[in-house]
Amino acid sequence: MSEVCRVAAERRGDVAILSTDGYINNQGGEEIARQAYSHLESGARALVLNLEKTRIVNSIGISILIEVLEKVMDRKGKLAFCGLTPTIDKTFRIMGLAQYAAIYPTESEAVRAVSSP
Amino acid sequence: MSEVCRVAAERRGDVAILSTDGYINNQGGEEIARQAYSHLESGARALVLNLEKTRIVNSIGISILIEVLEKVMDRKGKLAFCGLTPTIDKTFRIMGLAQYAAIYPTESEAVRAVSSP
Amino acid sequence: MSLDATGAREISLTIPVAPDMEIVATAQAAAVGEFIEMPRDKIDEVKLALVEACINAFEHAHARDGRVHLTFRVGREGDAREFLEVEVLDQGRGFDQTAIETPSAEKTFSGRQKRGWGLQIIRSLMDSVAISSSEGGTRILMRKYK
Amino acid sequence: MSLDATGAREISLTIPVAPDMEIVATAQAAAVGEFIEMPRDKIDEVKLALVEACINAFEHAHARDGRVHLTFRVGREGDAREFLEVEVLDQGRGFDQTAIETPSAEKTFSGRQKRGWGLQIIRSLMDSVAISSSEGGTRILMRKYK
Ligand SMILES: Nc1ncnc2c1ncn2[C@@H]1O[C@H](COP(=O)(O)OP(=O)(O)O)[C@@H](O)[C@H]1O
Ligand SMILES: Nc1ncnc2c1ncn2[C@@H]1O[C@H](COP(=O)(O)OP(=O)(O)O)[C@@H](O)[C@H]1O
Repeated sequence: MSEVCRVAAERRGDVAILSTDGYINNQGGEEIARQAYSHLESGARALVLNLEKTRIVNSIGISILIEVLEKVMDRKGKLAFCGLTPTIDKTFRIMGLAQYAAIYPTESEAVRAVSSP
Repeated sequence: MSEVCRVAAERRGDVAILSTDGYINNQGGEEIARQAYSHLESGARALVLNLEKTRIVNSIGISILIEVLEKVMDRKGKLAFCGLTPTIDKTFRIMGLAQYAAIYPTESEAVRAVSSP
Repeated sequence: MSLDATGAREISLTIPVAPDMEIVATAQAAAVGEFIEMPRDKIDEVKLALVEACINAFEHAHARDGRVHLTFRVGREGDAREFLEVEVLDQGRGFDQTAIETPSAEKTFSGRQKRGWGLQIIRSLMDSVAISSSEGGTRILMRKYK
Repeated sequence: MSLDATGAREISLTIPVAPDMEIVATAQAAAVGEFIEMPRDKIDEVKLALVEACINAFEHAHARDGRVHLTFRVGREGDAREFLEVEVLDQGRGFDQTAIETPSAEKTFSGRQKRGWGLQIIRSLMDSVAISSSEGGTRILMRKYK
Protein backbone atom coordinates (compact mmCIF):
# COMPACT_ATOMS: atom_id res chain seq x y z
CA MET A 1 0.00 0.00 0.00
CA SER A 2 1.78 3.06 -1.26
CA GLU A 3 1.06 6.50 0.13
CA VAL A 4 1.02 8.20 -3.24
CA CYS A 5 -2.20 7.91 -5.19
CA ARG A 6 -1.42 7.53 -8.86
CA VAL A 7 -4.01 8.78 -11.33
CA ALA A 8 -3.89 7.54 -14.91
CA ALA A 9 -5.98 9.20 -17.61
CA GLU A 10 -7.41 7.98 -20.88
CA ARG A 11 -9.53 9.93 -23.31
CA ARG A 12 -12.16 8.34 -25.54
CA GLY A 13 -13.83 11.05 -27.58
CA ASP A 14 -15.58 13.34 -25.13
CA VAL A 15 -15.26 10.87 -22.25
CA ALA A 16 -12.24 11.08 -19.92
CA ILE A 17 -11.50 8.00 -17.86
CA LEU A 18 -9.42 8.56 -14.75
CA SER A 19 -8.14 5.45 -12.97
CA THR A 20 -6.75 5.74 -9.47
CA ASP A 21 -4.30 3.47 -7.73
CA GLY A 22 -3.82 3.84 -3.98
CA TYR A 23 -5.12 5.83 -1.05
CA ILE A 24 -7.25 8.85 -1.94
CA ASN A 25 -6.61 11.54 0.68
CA ASN A 26 -6.48 15.29 0.09
CA GLN A 27 -3.47 15.05 -2.24
CA GLY A 28 -5.00 12.14 -4.14
CA GLY A 29 -8.30 13.99 -4.40
CA GLU A 30 -6.54 17.11 -5.64
CA GLU A 31 -4.65 15.18 -8.29
CA ILE A 32 -7.94 13.70 -9.53
CA ALA A 33 -9.49 17.19 -9.55
CA ARG A 34 -6.54 18.65 -11.46
CA GLN A 35 -6.73 16.01 -14.17
CA ALA A 36 -10.52 16.16 -14.29
CA TYR A 37 -10.55 19.95 -14.73
CA SER A 38 -7.91 19.79 -17.42
CA HIS A 39 -10.02 17.28 -19.39
CA LEU A 40 -13.13 19.43 -18.94
CA GLU A 41 -11.18 22.45 -20.19
CA SER A 42 -10.12 20.56 -23.26
CA GLY A 43 -13.64 19.56 -24.18
CA ALA A 44 -14.48 16.40 -22.25
CA ARG A 45 -18.20 16.26 -21.48
CA ALA A 46 -18.18 13.20 -19.27
CA LEU A 47 -15.87 11.73 -16.66
CA VAL A 48 -15.52 8.14 -15.53
CA LEU A 49 -13.65 7.58 -12.28
CA ASN A 50 -12.39 4.03 -12.02
CA LEU A 51 -11.44 3.36 -8.37
CA GLU A 52 -10.75 -0.33 -8.86
CA LYS A 53 -7.21 -0.10 -7.47
CA THR A 54 -8.13 2.06 -4.50
CA ARG A 55 -9.19 0.51 -1.21
CA ILE A 56 -9.43 3.63 0.95
CA VAL A 57 -10.87 7.07 0.23
CA ASN A 58 -10.96 9.29 3.27
CA SER A 59 -13.65 11.91 3.91
CA ILE A 60 -11.38 14.73 2.74
CA GLY A 61 -10.77 12.87 -0.51
CA ILE A 62 -14.51 12.35 -0.94
CA SER A 63 -15.24 16.03 -0.29
CA ILE A 64 -12.91 16.87 -3.19
CA LEU A 65 -14.64 14.31 -5.41
CA ILE A 66 -17.91 16.04 -4.54
CA GLU A 67 -16.45 19.34 -5.73
CA VAL A 68 -15.47 17.70 -9.00
CA LEU A 69 -18.99 16.28 -9.33
CA GLU A 70 -20.50 19.73 -8.74
CA LYS A 71 -18.26 21.29 -11.36
CA VAL A 72 -19.29 18.59 -13.85
CA MET A 73 -22.99 19.12 -13.03
CA ASP A 74 -22.58 22.90 -13.45
CA ARG A 75 -21.39 22.26 -16.96
CA LYS A 76 -24.25 19.84 -17.61
CA GLY A 77 -21.71 17.07 -18.01
CA LYS A 78 -21.86 13.55 -16.64
CA LEU A 79 -19.82 11.71 -14.03
CA ALA A 80 -19.86 8.02 -13.26
CA PHE A 81 -17.89 5.91 -10.82
CA CYS A 82 -16.89 2.29 -11.24
CA GLY A 83 -14.82 -0.36 -9.51
CA LEU A 84 -15.82 0.64 -5.98
CA THR A 85 -15.10 -1.74 -3.11
CA PRO A 86 -18.14 -2.41 -0.89
CA THR A 87 -16.68 -0.08 1.76
CA ILE A 88 -16.14 2.79 -0.66
CA ASP A 89 -19.59 2.23 -2.12
CA LYS A 90 -21.06 2.34 1.40
CA THR A 91 -19.18 5.54 2.23
CA PHE A 92 -20.34 7.21 -1.00
CA ARG A 93 -23.91 6.32 -0.01
CA ILE A 94 -23.45 7.66 3.53
CA MET A 95 -22.21 10.99 2.14
CA GLY A 96 -24.92 11.17 -0.48
CA LEU A 97 -22.54 11.06 -3.42
CA ALA A 98 -24.48 8.09 -4.75
CA GLN A 99 -27.61 10.29 -5.09
CA TYR A 100 -25.88 12.63 -7.50
CA ALA A 101 -23.43 10.46 -9.40
CA ALA A 102 -24.02 7.16 -11.14
CA ILE A 103 -22.15 4.10 -9.88
CA TYR A 104 -21.48 1.11 -12.13
CA PRO A 105 -19.71 -2.14 -11.41
CA THR A 106 -17.40 -2.05 -14.45
CA GLU A 107 -15.64 0.58 -16.49
CA SER A 108 -17.29 -0.47 -19.74
CA GLU A 109 -20.75 -0.07 -18.23
CA ALA A 110 -19.78 3.34 -16.85
CA VAL A 111 -18.35 4.50 -20.17
CA ARG A 112 -21.40 3.27 -22.08
CA ALA A 113 -23.70 5.08 -19.66
CA VAL A 114 -22.01 8.47 -19.97
CA SER A 115 -21.26 8.37 -23.69
CA SER A 116 -23.28 10.67 -25.96
CA PRO A 117 -25.73 8.61 -27.97
CA MET B 1 -1.37 -12.99 5.90
CA SER B 2 -3.00 -15.81 7.71
CA GLU B 3 -1.43 -17.28 10.83
CA VAL B 4 -2.20 -20.86 9.88
CA CYS B 5 0.16 -22.46 7.42
CA ARG B 6 -1.78 -24.68 5.06
CA VAL B 7 0.04 -27.63 3.55
CA ALA B 8 -1.35 -29.27 0.42
CA ALA B 9 -0.01 -32.61 -0.77
CA GLU B 10 0.13 -34.24 -4.18
CA ARG B 11 1.63 -37.60 -5.03
CA ARG B 12 3.19 -38.40 -8.41
CA GLY B 13 4.50 -41.95 -8.32
CA ASP B 14 7.22 -42.06 -5.71
CA VAL B 15 7.49 -38.27 -5.49
CA ALA B 16 5.40 -36.39 -2.91
CA ILE B 17 4.94 -32.68 -3.52
CA LEU B 18 4.04 -30.60 -0.49
CA SER B 19 2.97 -27.01 -1.14
CA THR B 20 2.79 -24.57 1.73
CA ASP B 21 0.73 -21.42 2.02
CA GLY B 22 1.50 -18.99 4.81
CA TYR B 23 3.91 -18.48 7.68
CA ILE B 24 6.05 -21.50 8.57
CA ASN B 25 6.63 -21.45 12.33
CA ASN B 26 6.82 -24.48 14.64
CA GLN B 27 3.23 -25.55 13.92
CA GLY B 28 3.68 -25.05 10.19
CA GLY B 29 6.95 -26.98 10.29
CA GLU B 30 5.34 -29.79 12.23
CA GLU B 31 2.47 -30.05 9.78
CA ILE B 32 4.97 -30.32 6.92
CA ALA B 33 6.89 -32.99 8.86
CA ARG B 34 3.73 -34.96 9.60
CA GLN B 35 2.69 -35.05 5.97
CA ALA B 36 6.25 -35.75 4.79
CA TYR B 37 6.64 -38.71 7.16
CA SER B 38 3.29 -40.12 6.16
CA HIS B 39 4.33 -40.05 2.50
CA LEU B 40 7.69 -41.64 3.32
CA GLU B 41 5.88 -44.39 5.26
CA SER B 42 3.65 -45.07 2.30
CA GLY B 43 6.55 -45.50 -0.11
CA ALA B 44 7.50 -42.03 -1.35
CA ARG B 45 11.23 -41.89 -2.15
CA ALA B 46 11.48 -38.19 -2.88
CA LEU B 47 9.93 -35.02 -1.51
CA VAL B 48 9.48 -31.68 -3.20
CA LEU B 49 8.66 -28.76 -0.93
CA ASN B 50 7.08 -25.93 -2.86
CA LEU B 51 7.23 -22.77 -0.72
CA GLU B 52 5.94 -20.43 -3.41
CA LYS B 53 3.08 -19.14 -1.26
CA THR B 54 5.17 -18.68 1.88
CA ARG B 55 6.99 -15.44 2.56
CA ILE B 56 8.30 -16.12 6.06
CA VAL B 57 9.90 -19.21 7.57
CA ASN B 58 11.24 -18.65 11.05
CA SER B 59 14.30 -20.39 12.45
CA ILE B 60 12.18 -22.87 14.40
CA GLY B 61 10.34 -23.79 11.21
CA ILE B 62 13.65 -24.22 9.39
CA SER B 63 15.03 -26.43 12.16
CA ILE B 64 12.06 -28.74 11.63
CA LEU B 65 12.64 -28.74 7.87
CA ILE B 66 16.22 -29.77 8.62
CA GLU B 67 14.92 -32.74 10.64
CA VAL B 68 12.76 -33.75 7.70
CA LEU B 69 15.77 -33.48 5.39
CA GLU B 70 17.85 -35.67 7.71
CA LYS B 71 15.12 -38.30 7.84
CA VAL B 72 14.95 -38.31 4.03
CA MET B 73 18.76 -38.59 3.77
CA ASP B 74 18.76 -41.49 6.30
CA ARG B 75 16.45 -43.37 3.97
CA LYS B 76 18.61 -42.50 0.94
CA GLY B 77 15.71 -40.49 -0.46
CA LYS B 78 15.81 -37.09 -2.09
CA LEU B 79 14.46 -33.71 -1.09
CA ALA B 80 14.24 -30.58 -3.19
CA PHE B 81 12.86 -27.12 -2.50
CA CYS B 82 11.31 -24.76 -4.99
CA GLY B 83 9.55 -21.42 -5.09
CA LEU B 84 11.75 -19.76 -2.46
CA THR B 85 11.64 -15.98 -2.07
CA PRO B 86 15.11 -14.36 -2.08
CA THR B 87 14.88 -13.93 1.71
CA ILE B 88 13.99 -17.57 2.35
CA ASP B 89 16.70 -18.67 -0.05
CA LYS B 90 19.20 -16.48 1.81
CA THR B 91 18.13 -17.88 5.17
CA PHE B 92 18.43 -21.46 3.93
CA ARG B 93 21.96 -20.63 2.82
CA ILE B 94 22.83 -19.02 6.16
CA MET B 95 21.68 -22.14 8.02
CA GLY B 96 23.42 -24.49 5.61
CA LEU B 97 20.25 -26.15 4.41
CA ALA B 98 21.26 -25.28 0.86
CA GLN B 99 24.38 -27.46 1.20
CA TYR B 100 22.33 -30.58 1.84
CA ALA B 101 19.13 -30.06 -0.14
CA ALA B 102 18.70 -29.04 -3.75
CA ILE B 103 16.93 -25.78 -4.50
CA TYR B 104 15.20 -25.18 -7.84
CA PRO B 105 13.30 -22.16 -9.11
CA THR B 106 10.22 -24.05 -10.28
CA GLU B 107 8.26 -27.08 -9.17
CA SER B 108 8.65 -28.85 -12.50
CA GLU B 109 12.44 -28.53 -12.34
CA ALA B 110 12.42 -29.82 -8.75
CA VAL B 111 10.18 -32.77 -9.61
CA ARG B 112 12.29 -33.65 -12.65
CA ALA B 113 15.46 -33.54 -10.56
CA VAL B 114 14.24 -35.90 -7.83
CA SER B 115 12.34 -38.35 -10.06
CA SER B 116 13.84 -41.81 -10.52
CA PRO B 117 15.23 -42.17 -14.05
CA MET C 1 -7.45 -17.03 20.76
CA SER C 2 -4.61 -15.58 22.62
CA LEU C 3 -5.59 -11.97 22.49
CA ASP C 4 -8.54 -10.72 24.48
CA ALA C 5 -10.27 -7.59 25.64
CA THR C 6 -9.58 -8.02 29.33
CA GLY C 7 -6.78 -5.48 29.15
CA ALA C 8 -3.81 -7.73 29.61
CA ARG C 9 -3.73 -8.77 26.00
CA GLU C 10 -3.75 -5.88 23.66
CA ILE C 11 -1.64 -4.34 20.95
CA SER C 12 -0.76 -0.70 21.27
CA LEU C 13 0.56 1.50 18.55
CA THR C 14 1.75 5.07 18.80
CA ILE C 15 2.17 7.14 15.66
CA PRO C 16 3.46 10.69 15.22
CA VAL C 17 1.17 13.43 13.99
CA ALA C 18 2.50 13.44 10.44
CA PRO C 19 1.13 13.02 6.94
CA ASP C 20 0.09 9.52 5.92
CA MET C 21 0.78 8.01 9.34
CA GLU C 22 -2.89 7.02 9.44
CA ILE C 23 -2.21 4.65 6.56
CA VAL C 24 0.72 3.12 8.38
CA ALA C 25 -1.68 2.56 11.31
CA THR C 26 -4.25 0.80 9.10
CA ALA C 27 -1.68 -1.93 8.53
CA GLN C 28 -2.03 -2.87 12.19
CA ALA C 29 -5.83 -2.95 12.01
CA ALA C 30 -5.56 -5.21 8.99
CA ALA C 31 -3.08 -7.52 10.71
CA VAL C 32 -5.24 -7.87 13.82
CA GLY C 33 -8.37 -8.30 11.68
CA GLU C 34 -6.67 -11.04 9.68
CA PHE C 35 -5.56 -12.60 12.93
CA ILE C 36 -9.20 -13.19 13.88
CA GLU C 37 -10.10 -13.98 10.26
CA MET C 38 -12.39 -11.02 9.89
CA PRO C 39 -13.68 -10.76 6.30
CA ARG C 40 -11.77 -8.35 4.09
CA ASP C 41 -14.64 -5.92 3.58
CA LYS C 42 -15.15 -5.56 7.31
CA ILE C 43 -11.43 -4.98 7.77
CA ASP C 44 -11.70 -2.23 5.15
CA GLU C 45 -14.48 -0.62 7.18
CA VAL C 46 -12.37 -0.70 10.33
CA LYS C 47 -9.45 0.75 8.37
CA LEU C 48 -11.48 3.68 7.09
CA ALA C 49 -12.95 4.39 10.54
CA LEU C 50 -9.44 4.35 11.96
CA VAL C 51 -8.22 6.69 9.21
CA GLU C 52 -11.01 9.15 10.00
CA ALA C 53 -10.27 9.04 13.72
CA CYS C 54 -6.56 9.57 13.11
CA ILE C 55 -6.96 12.47 10.71
CA ASN C 56 -9.34 14.12 13.18
CA ALA C 57 -6.64 13.85 15.81
CA PHE C 58 -4.05 15.16 13.33
CA GLU C 59 -6.20 18.08 12.18
CA HIS C 60 -8.13 19.16 15.21
CA ALA C 61 -6.53 17.91 18.41
CA HIS C 62 -3.19 19.77 18.56
CA ALA C 63 -1.92 16.96 20.74
CA ARG C 64 0.58 18.06 23.37
CA ASP C 65 2.80 15.04 22.77
CA GLY C 66 2.54 15.25 18.97
CA ARG C 67 1.30 11.68 18.85
CA VAL C 68 -1.79 9.57 18.44
CA HIS C 69 -2.16 6.44 20.54
CA LEU C 70 -4.01 3.43 19.23
CA THR C 71 -4.95 0.24 21.00
CA PHE C 72 -6.26 -2.89 19.33
CA ARG C 73 -8.13 -5.56 21.25
CA VAL C 74 -10.01 -8.61 20.18
CA GLY C 75 -12.68 -10.19 22.32
CA ARG C 76 -15.99 -11.91 22.47
CA GLU C 77 -19.07 -10.91 24.42
CA GLY C 78 -20.29 -14.07 26.11
CA ASP C 79 -21.05 -16.53 23.33
CA ALA C 80 -21.51 -13.76 20.82
CA ARG C 81 -19.39 -13.13 17.79
CA GLU C 82 -15.79 -12.12 18.08
CA PHE C 83 -15.03 -8.44 17.74
CA LEU C 84 -12.13 -6.14 17.01
CA GLU C 85 -11.97 -3.03 19.15
CA VAL C 86 -9.88 -0.02 18.21
CA GLU C 87 -9.21 2.84 20.57
CA VAL C 88 -7.83 6.09 19.20
CA LEU C 89 -6.62 8.50 21.84
CA ASP C 90 -5.05 11.92 21.61
CA GLN C 91 -3.79 14.23 24.30
CA GLY C 92 -5.22 17.23 22.53
CA ARG C 93 -7.61 20.03 23.32
CA GLY C 94 -10.80 18.02 22.99
CA PHE C 95 -14.12 19.23 21.65
CA ASP C 96 -17.73 19.67 22.66
CA GLN C 97 -19.71 16.89 21.05
CA THR C 98 -23.03 18.67 21.52
CA ALA C 99 -21.76 21.49 19.32
CA ILE C 100 -21.13 19.21 16.34
CA GLU C 101 -23.76 19.54 13.65
CA THR C 102 -24.82 16.31 11.97
CA PRO C 103 -23.88 16.47 8.30
CA SER C 104 -26.35 15.81 5.50
CA ALA C 105 -26.10 15.25 1.77
CA GLU C 106 -28.29 18.32 1.21
CA LYS C 107 -25.95 20.63 3.10
CA THR C 108 -22.94 19.03 1.47
CA PHE C 109 -24.27 19.47 -2.06
CA SER C 110 -25.92 22.85 -1.71
CA GLY C 111 -23.18 24.80 -0.12
CA ARG C 112 -19.61 25.26 0.85
CA GLN C 113 -19.79 22.90 3.82
CA LYS C 114 -18.28 19.75 2.36
CA ARG C 115 -16.39 18.62 5.42
CA GLY C 116 -17.75 17.35 8.72
CA TRP C 117 -18.35 13.72 7.74
CA GLY C 118 -15.60 11.97 9.69
CA LEU C 119 -17.50 11.08 12.86
CA GLN C 120 -20.58 10.16 10.85
CA ILE C 121 -18.54 7.75 8.73
CA ILE C 122 -17.01 6.22 11.84
CA ARG C 123 -20.47 5.67 13.37
CA SER C 124 -21.85 4.20 10.15
CA LEU C 125 -19.00 1.80 9.50
CA MET C 126 -18.47 0.48 13.02
CA ASP C 127 -20.92 -1.56 15.10
CA SER C 128 -20.47 0.56 18.21
CA VAL C 129 -18.69 3.83 18.91
CA ALA C 130 -18.09 5.66 22.17
CA ILE C 131 -16.48 9.08 22.18
CA SER C 132 -15.23 10.85 25.26
CA SER C 133 -13.59 14.20 24.98
CA SER C 134 -12.39 16.77 27.48
CA GLU C 135 -9.68 19.37 27.79
CA GLY C 136 -7.28 16.50 28.40
CA GLY C 137 -7.91 14.97 25.01
CA THR C 138 -10.20 12.74 23.01
CA ARG C 139 -10.76 9.01 23.08
CA ILE C 140 -12.74 7.14 20.46
CA LEU C 141 -13.52 3.55 21.25
CA MET C 142 -15.01 1.63 18.38
CA ARG C 143 -15.91 -1.95 17.87
CA LYS C 144 -16.63 -4.12 14.87
CA TYR C 145 -18.03 -7.64 15.11
CA LYS C 146 -16.63 -10.34 12.91
CA MET D 1 9.92 12.55 4.80
CA SER D 2 7.96 13.22 7.89
CA LEU D 3 9.33 10.45 10.05
CA ASP D 4 12.89 10.60 11.29
CA ALA D 5 15.29 8.99 13.68
CA THR D 6 15.74 11.94 15.95
CA GLY D 7 13.42 10.42 18.49
CA ALA D 8 10.46 12.74 18.15
CA ARG D 9 9.10 10.93 15.13
CA GLU D 10 8.78 7.26 15.65
CA ILE D 11 6.17 4.56 15.66
CA SER D 12 5.92 2.36 18.69
CA LEU D 13 4.12 -0.91 18.92
CA THR D 14 3.56 -3.07 21.97
CA ILE D 15 2.46 -6.67 21.54
CA PRO D 16 1.58 -9.28 24.16
CA VAL D 17 3.72 -12.37 24.60
CA ALA D 18 1.35 -14.68 22.73
CA PRO D 19 1.50 -17.05 19.77
CA ASP D 20 1.70 -15.46 16.35
CA MET D 21 1.90 -11.90 17.68
CA GLU D 22 5.26 -11.64 15.91
CA ILE D 23 3.41 -11.91 12.61
CA VAL D 24 1.02 -9.16 13.60
CA ALA D 25 4.11 -7.04 14.33
CA THR D 26 5.60 -7.71 10.89
CA ALA D 27 2.64 -5.84 9.39
CA GLN D 28 3.98 -2.67 10.97
CA ALA D 29 7.49 -3.25 9.63
CA ALA D 30 6.00 -3.76 6.18
CA ALA D 31 3.90 -0.61 6.42
CA VAL D 32 6.86 1.53 7.50
CA GLY D 33 9.08 -0.09 4.87
CA GLU D 34 6.50 0.65 2.17
CA PHE D 35 6.25 4.18 3.50
CA ILE D 36 9.90 4.76 2.56
CA GLU D 37 9.51 2.66 -0.58
CA MET D 38 11.95 0.02 0.54
CA PRO D 39 12.06 -2.87 -1.98
CA ARG D 40 9.91 -5.85 -1.09
CA ASP D 41 12.78 -8.28 -0.60
CA LYS D 42 14.46 -5.98 1.87
CA ILE D 43 11.18 -5.57 3.73
CA ASP D 44 10.98 -9.36 3.91
CA GLU D 45 14.43 -9.45 5.48
CA VAL D 46 13.42 -6.89 8.10
CA LYS D 47 10.26 -8.88 8.77
CA LEU D 48 12.16 -12.10 9.37
CA ALA D 49 14.72 -10.37 11.60
CA LEU D 50 11.84 -8.87 13.59
CA VAL D 51 10.16 -12.28 13.85
CA GLU D 52 13.36 -13.82 15.23
CA ALA D 53 13.82 -11.02 17.76
CA CYS D 54 10.20 -11.33 18.92
CA ILE D 55 10.22 -15.10 19.27
CA ASN D 56 13.44 -14.83 21.26
CA ALA D 57 11.70 -12.43 23.61
CA PHE D 58 8.66 -14.74 23.76
CA GLU D 59 10.71 -17.87 24.40
CA HIS D 60 13.62 -16.75 26.49
CA ALA D 61 12.93 -13.41 28.15
CA HIS D 62 10.09 -14.17 30.61
CA ALA D 63 9.21 -10.49 30.41
CA ARG D 64 7.82 -9.10 33.64
CA ASP D 65 5.13 -7.11 31.84
CA GLY D 66 4.22 -9.96 29.47
CA ARG D 67 4.89 -7.72 26.50
CA VAL D 68 7.39 -6.94 23.80
CA HIS D 69 7.95 -3.33 22.81
CA LEU D 70 8.90 -2.40 19.29
CA THR D 71 9.90 0.95 17.88
CA PHE D 72 10.20 1.79 14.19
CA ARG D 73 12.20 4.76 12.97
CA VAL D 74 13.23 5.90 9.56
CA GLY D 75 16.19 8.13 8.98
CA ARG D 76 19.13 9.00 6.83
CA GLU D 77 22.76 9.27 7.81
CA GLY D 78 24.04 12.49 6.29
CA ASP D 79 23.57 12.13 2.55
CA ALA D 80 23.56 8.38 2.77
CA ARG D 81 20.71 6.09 1.91
CA GLU D 82 17.54 6.09 3.95
CA PHE D 83 17.21 3.37 6.56
CA LEU D 84 14.57 1.64 8.61
CA GLU D 85 15.50 0.99 12.21
CA VAL D 86 13.65 -1.49 14.38
CA GLU D 87 14.14 -1.73 18.11
CA VAL D 88 12.84 -4.79 19.94
CA LEU D 89 12.84 -4.44 23.71
CA ASP D 90 11.75 -6.80 26.44
CA GLN D 91 11.71 -6.33 30.20
CA GLY D 92 12.91 -9.87 30.72
CA ARG D 93 15.76 -11.59 32.44
CA GLY D 94 18.40 -10.84 29.84
CA PHE D 95 21.27 -13.08 28.77
CA ASP D 96 25.03 -13.16 28.61
CA GLN D 97 26.02 -12.62 25.01
CA THR D 98 29.54 -13.98 25.54
CA ALA D 99 28.01 -17.32 26.49
CA ILE D 100 26.19 -17.74 23.20
CA GLU D 101 27.86 -20.23 20.88
CA THR D 102 27.90 -19.31 17.21
CA PRO D 103 25.90 -21.88 15.27
CA SER D 104 27.26 -23.71 12.23
CA ALA D 105 25.77 -25.90 9.55
CA GLU D 106 28.09 -28.74 10.64
CA LYS D 107 26.77 -28.72 14.21
CA THR D 108 23.23 -28.33 12.99
CA PHE D 109 23.42 -31.29 10.63
CA SER D 110 25.53 -33.64 12.70
CA GLY D 111 23.74 -33.47 15.95
CA ARG D 112 20.77 -32.66 18.00
CA GLN D 113 21.52 -28.92 18.20
CA LYS D 114 19.22 -27.57 15.52
CA ARG D 115 18.25 -24.37 17.27
CA GLY D 116 20.38 -21.36 18.08
CA TRP D 117 20.14 -19.59 14.70
CA GLY D 118 17.93 -16.63 15.58
CA LEU D 119 20.60 -14.05 16.39
CA GLN D 120 22.74 -15.22 13.49
CA ILE D 121 19.85 -14.75 11.08
CA ILE D 122 19.19 -11.28 12.47
CA ARG D 123 22.84 -10.29 11.97
CA SER D 124 22.93 -11.73 8.47
CA LEU D 125 19.74 -10.11 7.24
CA MET D 126 20.16 -6.64 8.74
CA ASP D 127 22.84 -4.08 7.87
CA SER D 128 23.67 -3.31 11.48
CA VAL D 129 22.66 -4.88 14.79
CA ALA D 130 23.36 -3.77 18.35
CA ILE D 131 22.30 -5.93 21.27
CA SER D 132 22.33 -4.83 24.86
CA SER D 133 21.13 -7.16 27.56
CA SER D 134 21.12 -7.03 31.33
CA GLU D 135 19.00 -8.27 34.20
CA GLY D 136 16.56 -5.53 33.32
CA GLY D 137 15.90 -6.91 29.87
CA THR D 138 17.14 -7.07 26.32
CA ARG D 139 17.20 -4.48 23.56
CA ILE D 140 17.98 -5.30 19.96
CA LEU D 141 18.48 -2.34 17.70
CA MET D 142 18.73 -3.21 14.05
CA ARG D 143 18.94 -1.19 10.92
CA LYS D 144 18.40 -1.87 7.26
CA TYR D 145 19.34 0.56 4.50
CA LYS D 146 16.97 1.09 1.63
N1 LIG E 1 -9.74 14.33 18.04
C1 LIG E 1 -10.36 15.52 18.01
N2 LIG E 1 -9.90 16.58 18.72
C2 LIG E 1 -10.52 17.78 18.68
N3 LIG E 1 -11.63 18.01 17.95
C3 LIG E 1 -12.15 17.00 17.22
C4 LIG E 1 -11.55 15.72 17.20
N4 LIG E 1 -12.30 14.92 16.40
C5 LIG E 1 -13.29 15.68 15.93
N5 LIG E 1 -13.23 16.93 16.42
C6 LIG E 1 -14.17 18.04 16.17
O1 LIG E 1 -15.34 17.49 15.61
C7 LIG E 1 -15.61 18.08 14.33
C8 LIG E 1 -16.28 17.09 13.41
O2 LIG E 1 -15.34 16.09 13.03
P1 LIG E 1 -15.60 15.23 11.74
O3 LIG E 1 -16.99 14.72 11.76
O4 LIG E 1 -14.56 14.20 11.66
O5 LIG E 1 -15.48 16.23 10.53
P2 LIG E 1 -14.25 17.11 10.00
O6 LIG E 1 -13.00 16.55 10.57
O7 LIG E 1 -14.33 16.97 8.53
O8 LIG E 1 -14.55 18.51 10.47
C9 LIG E 1 -14.28 18.62 13.86
O9 LIG E 1 -14.44 19.68 12.95
C10 LIG E 1 -13.64 19.06 15.18
O10 LIG E 1 -14.11 20.31 15.57
N1 LIG F 1 15.35 -11.62 24.41
C1 LIG F 1 16.09 -12.56 25.03
N2 LIG F 1 15.99 -12.73 26.36
C2 LIG F 1 16.74 -13.69 26.99
N3 LIG F 1 17.58 -14.51 26.34
C3 LIG F 1 17.72 -14.39 25.01
C4 LIG F 1 16.99 -13.42 24.29
N4 LIG F 1 17.32 -13.52 22.98
C5 LIG F 1 18.22 -14.51 22.90
N5 LIG F 1 18.48 -15.04 24.12
C6 LIG F 1 19.45 -16.12 24.42
O1 LIG F 1 20.29 -16.27 23.30
C7 LIG F 1 20.24 -17.62 22.84
C8 LIG F 1 20.43 -17.67 21.34
O2 LIG F 1 19.31 -17.11 20.68
P1 LIG F 1 19.04 -17.47 19.18
O3 LIG F 1 20.28 -17.27 18.40
O4 LIG F 1 17.88 -16.66 18.72
O5 LIG F 1 18.66 -19.00 19.14
P2 LIG F 1 17.47 -19.83 19.81
O6 LIG F 1 16.38 -18.87 20.18
O7 LIG F 1 17.06 -20.77 18.75
O8 LIG F 1 18.07 -20.50 20.99
C9 LIG F 1 18.91 -18.16 23.32
O9 LIG F 1 18.90 -19.55 23.44
C10 LIG F 1 18.76 -17.46 24.66
O10 LIG F 1 19.50 -18.11 25.65
